[in-house]
Amino acid sequence: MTAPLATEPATEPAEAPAPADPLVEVRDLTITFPATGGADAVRAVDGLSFTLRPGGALGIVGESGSGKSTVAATLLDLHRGTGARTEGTVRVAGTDVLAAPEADLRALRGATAAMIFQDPLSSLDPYHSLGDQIAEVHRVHRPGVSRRAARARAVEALDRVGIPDAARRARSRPHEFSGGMRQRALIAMALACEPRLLIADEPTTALDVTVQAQILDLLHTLRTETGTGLLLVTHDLGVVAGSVDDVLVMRGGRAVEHGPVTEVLGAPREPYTRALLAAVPRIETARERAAHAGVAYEEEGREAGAARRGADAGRRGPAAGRPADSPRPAGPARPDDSAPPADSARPDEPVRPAVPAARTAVATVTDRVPRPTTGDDDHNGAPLLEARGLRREFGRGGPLGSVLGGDRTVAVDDVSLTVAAGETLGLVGESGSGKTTVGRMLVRLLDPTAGTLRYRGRDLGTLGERALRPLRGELQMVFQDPVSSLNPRRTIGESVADPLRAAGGLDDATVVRRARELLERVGLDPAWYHRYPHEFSGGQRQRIGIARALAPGPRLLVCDEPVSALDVTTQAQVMDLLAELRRDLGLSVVLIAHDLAVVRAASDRVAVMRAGRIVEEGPVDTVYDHPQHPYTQGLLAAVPVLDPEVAAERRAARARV
Amino acid sequence: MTAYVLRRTGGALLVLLLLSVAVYALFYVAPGDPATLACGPRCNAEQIAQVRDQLQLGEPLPVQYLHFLQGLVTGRDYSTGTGVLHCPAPCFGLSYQNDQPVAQLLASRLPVTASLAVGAMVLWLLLGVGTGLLSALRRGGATERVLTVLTLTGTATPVFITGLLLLMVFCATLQWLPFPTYVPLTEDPEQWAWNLLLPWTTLALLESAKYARLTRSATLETLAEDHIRTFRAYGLCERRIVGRHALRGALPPVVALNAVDLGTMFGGAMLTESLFGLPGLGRLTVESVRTVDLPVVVGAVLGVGAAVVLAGAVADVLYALADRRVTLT
Amino acid sequence: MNDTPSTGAWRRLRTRPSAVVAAAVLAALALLALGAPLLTALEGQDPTTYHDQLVDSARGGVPYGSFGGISADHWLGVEPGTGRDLFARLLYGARVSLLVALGATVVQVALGVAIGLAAGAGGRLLDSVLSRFTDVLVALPMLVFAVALTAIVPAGFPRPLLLILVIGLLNWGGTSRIVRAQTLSLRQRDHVAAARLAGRTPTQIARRELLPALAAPVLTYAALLVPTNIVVEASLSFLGIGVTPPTSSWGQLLSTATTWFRADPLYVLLPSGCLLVTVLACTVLGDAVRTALDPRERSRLAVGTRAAARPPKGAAR
Amino acid sequence: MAEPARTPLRSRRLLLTARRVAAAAIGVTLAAGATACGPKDAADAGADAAPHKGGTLTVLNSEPQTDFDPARLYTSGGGKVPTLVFRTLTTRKRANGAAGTKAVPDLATDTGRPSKNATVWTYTLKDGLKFEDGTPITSADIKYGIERSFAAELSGGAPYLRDWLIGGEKYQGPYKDNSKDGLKSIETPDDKTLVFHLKKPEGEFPLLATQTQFAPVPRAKDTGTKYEEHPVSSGPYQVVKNTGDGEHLLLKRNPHWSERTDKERHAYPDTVDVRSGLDSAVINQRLATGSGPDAAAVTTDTNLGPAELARVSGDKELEKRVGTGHFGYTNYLAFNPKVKPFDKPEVRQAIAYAVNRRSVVNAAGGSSLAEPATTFLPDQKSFGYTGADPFPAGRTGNPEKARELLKKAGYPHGLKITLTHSTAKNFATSPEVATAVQDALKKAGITVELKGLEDNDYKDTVHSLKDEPGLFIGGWGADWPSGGPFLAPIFDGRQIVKDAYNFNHAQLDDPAVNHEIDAINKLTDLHTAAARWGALDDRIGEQALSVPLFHPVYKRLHGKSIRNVVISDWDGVLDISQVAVK
Repeated sequence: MTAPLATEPATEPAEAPAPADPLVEVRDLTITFPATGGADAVRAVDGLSFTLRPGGALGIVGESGSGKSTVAATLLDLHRGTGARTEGTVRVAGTDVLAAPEADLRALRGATAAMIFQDPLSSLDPYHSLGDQIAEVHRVHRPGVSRRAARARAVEALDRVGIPDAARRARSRPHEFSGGMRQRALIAMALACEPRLLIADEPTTALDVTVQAQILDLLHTLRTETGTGLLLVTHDLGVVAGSVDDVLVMRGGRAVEHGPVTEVLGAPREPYTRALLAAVPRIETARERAAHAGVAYEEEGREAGAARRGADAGRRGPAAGRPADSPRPAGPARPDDSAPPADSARPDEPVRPAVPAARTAVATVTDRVPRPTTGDDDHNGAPLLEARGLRREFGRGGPLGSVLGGDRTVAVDDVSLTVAAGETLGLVGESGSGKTTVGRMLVRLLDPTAGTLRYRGRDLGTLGERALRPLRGELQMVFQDPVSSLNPRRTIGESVADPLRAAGGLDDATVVRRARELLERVGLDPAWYHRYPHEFSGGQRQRIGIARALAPGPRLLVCDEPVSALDVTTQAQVMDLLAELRRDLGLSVVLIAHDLAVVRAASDRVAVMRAGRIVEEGPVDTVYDHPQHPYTQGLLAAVPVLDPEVAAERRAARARV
Repeated sequence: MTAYVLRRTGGALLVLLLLSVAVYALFYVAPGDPATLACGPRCNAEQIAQVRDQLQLGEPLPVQYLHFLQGLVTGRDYSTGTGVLHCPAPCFGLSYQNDQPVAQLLASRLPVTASLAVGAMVLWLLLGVGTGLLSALRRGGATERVLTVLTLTGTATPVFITGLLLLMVFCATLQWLPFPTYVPLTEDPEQWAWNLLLPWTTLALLESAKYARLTRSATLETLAEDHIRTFRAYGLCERRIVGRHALRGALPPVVALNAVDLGTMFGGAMLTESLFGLPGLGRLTVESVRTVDLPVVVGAVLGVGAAVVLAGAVADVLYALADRRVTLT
Repeated sequence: MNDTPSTGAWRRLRTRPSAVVAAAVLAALALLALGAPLLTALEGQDPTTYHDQLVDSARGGVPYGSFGGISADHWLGVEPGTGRDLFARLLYGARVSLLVALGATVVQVALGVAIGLAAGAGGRLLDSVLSRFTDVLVALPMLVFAVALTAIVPAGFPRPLLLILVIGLLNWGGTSRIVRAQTLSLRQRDHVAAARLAGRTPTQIARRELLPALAAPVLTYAALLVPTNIVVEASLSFLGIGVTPPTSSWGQLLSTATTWFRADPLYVLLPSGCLLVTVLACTVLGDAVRTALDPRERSRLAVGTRAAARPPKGAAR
Repeated sequence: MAEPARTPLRSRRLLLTARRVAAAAIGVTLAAGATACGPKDAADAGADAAPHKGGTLTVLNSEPQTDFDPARLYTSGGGKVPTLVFRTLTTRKRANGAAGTKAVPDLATDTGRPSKNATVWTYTLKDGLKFEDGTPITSADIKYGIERSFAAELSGGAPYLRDWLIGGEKYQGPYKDNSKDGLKSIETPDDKTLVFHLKKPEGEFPLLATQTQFAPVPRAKDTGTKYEEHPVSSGPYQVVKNTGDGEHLLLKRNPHWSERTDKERHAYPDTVDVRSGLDSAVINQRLATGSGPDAAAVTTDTNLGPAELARVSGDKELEKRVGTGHFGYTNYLAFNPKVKPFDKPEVRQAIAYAVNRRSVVNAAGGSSLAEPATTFLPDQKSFGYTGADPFPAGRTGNPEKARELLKKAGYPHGLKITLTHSTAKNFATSPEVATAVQDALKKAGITVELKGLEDNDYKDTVHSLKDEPGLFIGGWGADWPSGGPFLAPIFDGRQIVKDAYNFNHAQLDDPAVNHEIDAINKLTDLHTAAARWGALDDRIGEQALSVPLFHPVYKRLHGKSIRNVVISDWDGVLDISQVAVK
């Protein structure tokens, strides 16, 4: 925790200016987005100051809405012409960015300071080849260079960032690359003109954990080899831990804490930083965490979030400053506040009495070959849900389809698993591993192409839609995207009440009362029944989604990446809510996530998926502490750690491989 | 890709089959008897019956339809009185009006319609995309408003007015252009273009507003995309961003719409063709409808149907080619 | 304080001056059309009475006097050949044209939404069948249909209604394609999945989850359909299958006016002008509605996407 | 010929080329003498200089020459371009106005020698007649030409041969009937002589012999339905090019045609270039502009519409290039007395009184394009025009008289009726005329509901005995300038046709009328015949079976350098066999 900065290779590039002349100097920066369409003006950045020395690396960390990305864009004055008001001074490599004429600014952009964006796919022109795009940028800044030379330069840059067979791949368009390769290509574009500063705005957020590690390693190597300065903007404390010298923690447009990475992460001075750190799920800790310190900051985080939504474009009027975004009302059911009784249903619980919940892991997850149920299962009776040999293909089907040529892809192949009553099964894997498809098949949102699905002894897989409908309520799902999972044109209360109304048999007053109870149960004010989804934050929407899933009284809840779209503090609260509900209601849960730490904290058993198959499964501690499959091992090794020292060790280990 | 082509072809054939059934059914309910028409107004019942036999219209409609289908596969033979006229497969039959095989008739009209359609397309693309781009760049300004009103005027004015106005101004009053007649491209390319300029313009004026609006919105949409931000962040000037990247991004929907429009245009721009005396497919179709010339109507409708369906498929393929992110299913 | 998405759109719409002007123009046109009997009574004319003495029979029936015979009695002059009052014919024509255009648009939208929704939300087989059906319809020359329909329908059948049906039944392909494309993307959304899990039937899902979200693109497209339908009506009149005489419509006026633009320019300019104003107003309003309903994705309207690869059918070529 | 023949079936065009007047064949006449329409605009262009040979004549037409087979052409269809290629036994006199209503010899040495009470007609061919390939024209070629017009494959011609020749109703043409003698009622005793045997006396046979069915067709060159692609010429020009199904014809001189044997055709231009399929408005615009080849252009099927007339009438230069002409044609309201209330003569008479002919004339294009009609027969001497007006309504109608008659008929509070018309925009049976009638009858307390039918539908309906409406707008034109073909198909009770087109709209079967028709047909003195036709028309007119509305007048524009313009009253068509471009 006390590793000195000196552990970073200190070989300063020869041409770097004297330390007295900083590469980036930001003084009293304030950015205000004007009021639009009913929204108030938003101050996204408020009196921020920092410097970055040549060749140095600074991480800016914060939750969504903290203003960190706004700062990054301001270094190239990308807000120019959008109506945003910027005050203060920003100097990059000696240029006064905010005052510079258009031509000077263009010369700065890309040549002196280059930016790497979060989503490499949308950040590249889909219609031109990568080589052309890089060459174009190069020629803009080196007007004398011939077309051919620029192209050669592009190939060189692609080669430099580790794209194999660069000469050929330079002719490919972005969509022909994988996510990681695209991000490499974007970095290659940034390198094309040998800039003195790289600005990386959430460069790895869209990537899988193993790819993330590769990209961070690449950035590190480049920085050490070329002496380029790095400004890394991220929400992930684990990412900064291994990549930068200094950290600036931002909240609500202001700097909360600023200092060397070892100090800020190792011995944070500010409560907010501490809360942030505490909220990060630790992969090394077993489940059943105690309540943590982060909760106290949730409200403020919310406020900042609202500010950001306004700031992002000032497009959505009503969100900013609405009551929904103000501190939540004190209610009896704040899940964050206390641990409710563990083994009995609450009297006001609108759902049916829970099955006794205190059970250990009993589910059996089989790998490929369906195992006959062993003694482990027997003493708990039949499993709640049992899937055998599940397979799912996409694309055109039918016998004709196979004749006409196979444009079918297999998303899930021969997956067998069981979920016992009251058990939480974690399902982890990287993007494209098929975990979401499995989840949707378990609740029959997707029909399996092959395999059997048995729920409480009934064959669920072959039931028709109509026959399935009465059973639907017992198998519910919490979705990943809190935006698309709620109908924007319906009040949240009605969304929650929808399953009750669909089931029929209840009068309107009862339906509304139960829906209000459910809202309260997930920690929302029942008075918000008549509000619309756009008035709520991501975490609140996820709570609404959970309330809706609870409404029909399910036995099994499939949670598909329930927290991946949320900030770390919110994430923790939602996970706590889920854990509490599971205990109280005796629910079985299938938790699908890419975040290994989240899964460990919440699951009894875990199954690791890769390319449509389960490669390893077992009790959660066994798998995490003693991974057997090389893929699981690699996955665990790639998870960023908060300790800069450990991060450096791991990087070294990865480099050796 | 092969599967895609096979699937689309299968679908297209089905569509065409349905189309032919629809036309036969319509023919059944539509007024006018081809035999009476061919025989002449002063024929008596007996003569009409003879002509009906001669036109092979004596049988019930479903049987006629079966013969039609058979003819598509095997061809048919017709008596000319002095000999036999063989109509090779795929035989759509003989025109009641002039006893020519329909396929031959359509083939002779196709170059005219193709000339008209392709030239008009070039013009409406130039006019529409140019206007759209300009108004996207000058959005909110006076230029945009003027351009919008101008292109919309084109849309709001029926062809029979636009065309006559153009003729009056350019051919009669100013005499800058000849009154259009169709000169085959193979005969004299210069005269071909010169003669078709007004018909092209007439159609382009009608269509360009659509393209202007499409280009404008697609360009604005592309300008809001992330990769445009990338190029701004890399110091590219605005002109280059719009010209090279935004326009390219706006192209796919334009290309897709264009393929479909072109296909429909092959169905014939009948008002334009009539006005300018161009012996194209559209006019043939309309004439045949009026004269209850069933074989020609069926042939023309199938031809147009094929063009539209083909255009739809081409639109999808072009879209996929233009926008590599889309896959064909 | 409850700000639903639609009331927000309404507020945004009202703050756009161009939208207000366009709406006012359309409202004025509607008022003129509705008030036709009153206004012509004010003028003291009616749309069908012949005024033989006002036209120069020897010169093909061109109106005496300048500007098509404008006078205190005939505010916009008289029709060549018949001497019927143009002001009255224009106003009464507006009733027919607007009614036909709006009616046809309603038919097109209703059919297009129903079929597009079924194709987009139903199974793959249903989608194939409906899409092929749409293809057939699009490929069928409108004239064949129109002639057949007008011929088999009894003469007593109200002609405007027939025109509404002909135009409406033949041109819903564009709407249906847009709706289908939108539905295909909408049904990927999780709230649709949630509704399924809640036990909602496909019909309920279509009505409750999909239909409301289709309003914006459909409304905008419909705004463009209205003027297109007026031009189509004009073309049908030109082909002799428009309204029954002595009824007038803008299309009927335009089609008879065609050859007169040299001898009596006003005769052509009046209906053309009305048509143009309507087209402009509809387009501007359509744009405004689009932006208001979808402020963030201002140009994502189907007209600008692949979904709209089928524009309103150009019967008017 | 009859009204449908004005739009010969095989070249029927669409409504959409609106201004093309339905009467596609109608020409401009420089009417002479007796007729009401004076020869105002005599052929000035031709007067300033004598016509010379040479040059290219351009013909701008709306109707393509889809039918170019002499068997398929209906009567007046042959008077236009085909007259340059087909010679017939007799032909019409190529002279302006009324002088052009006579038949004169063409291939034959005279107009025919009648015998046996005009039931046998004998013709002798001139010497030195040759086809375009140099083979001599024989009487067998003419007989074969007539015979093949009976073939179902080549249908389309007029019914007279079938009705007049003995055995005509049974004969099915040379393709089906392989007997050695063919149609026995046509004898060819030698290569020069033809003898026709008729069922009954037909004094107008020489007029019938002008039709293209009487053109020679060499049996060896007959290709059946494909013959029209290149018909073998007996006239001054031969077909060099025929593309687009008759849309573009190029005619060059026929070297084997001899001016000596042909007094009627001048054939001044070396080449005739026929471009058709044009919009009528465009044709007129081109003729008016007259740039390039259009200066030497004429049209044989398009006349000026009202709007064009309005423009031309202000322009002195253009006015000089406009010809005016008449063709025997009448537009009328037709009653079907089998349908109530038209069974009551008073109702029919009331309508006849109520009609405002000034409105109707305006609707038909104004007084320059239509003249009010009070007789069924056209207002020309050759038809026997009398100028009678049995129900004098004045220029604008007599609604009072009409009300009076209605009261008498038992409709004191007015009447509601339906008027059927075509939706084709032809200024004849079209909506405009119908509306004018509607407006006029309103004043007499008669509410008219219009029933516009698509043109095919209209024809099928009004010509069907079964479906014929009580009141419709009709029109009738002359197959040749005589009262016979004008009155007989309409009022001869034996010509009521079942199961095919019927033109006797009133279904009149009056023995006296039938007898008088037979009696006049016997006359070979056509002057006497004309007077009797006129008297018969007056007699029928008094029954108010139809209300004559107007006779169309035709204004036709020609190019600047056109000379020797001749327009006869026979068909009103600008005669392209007379035109010179130099």
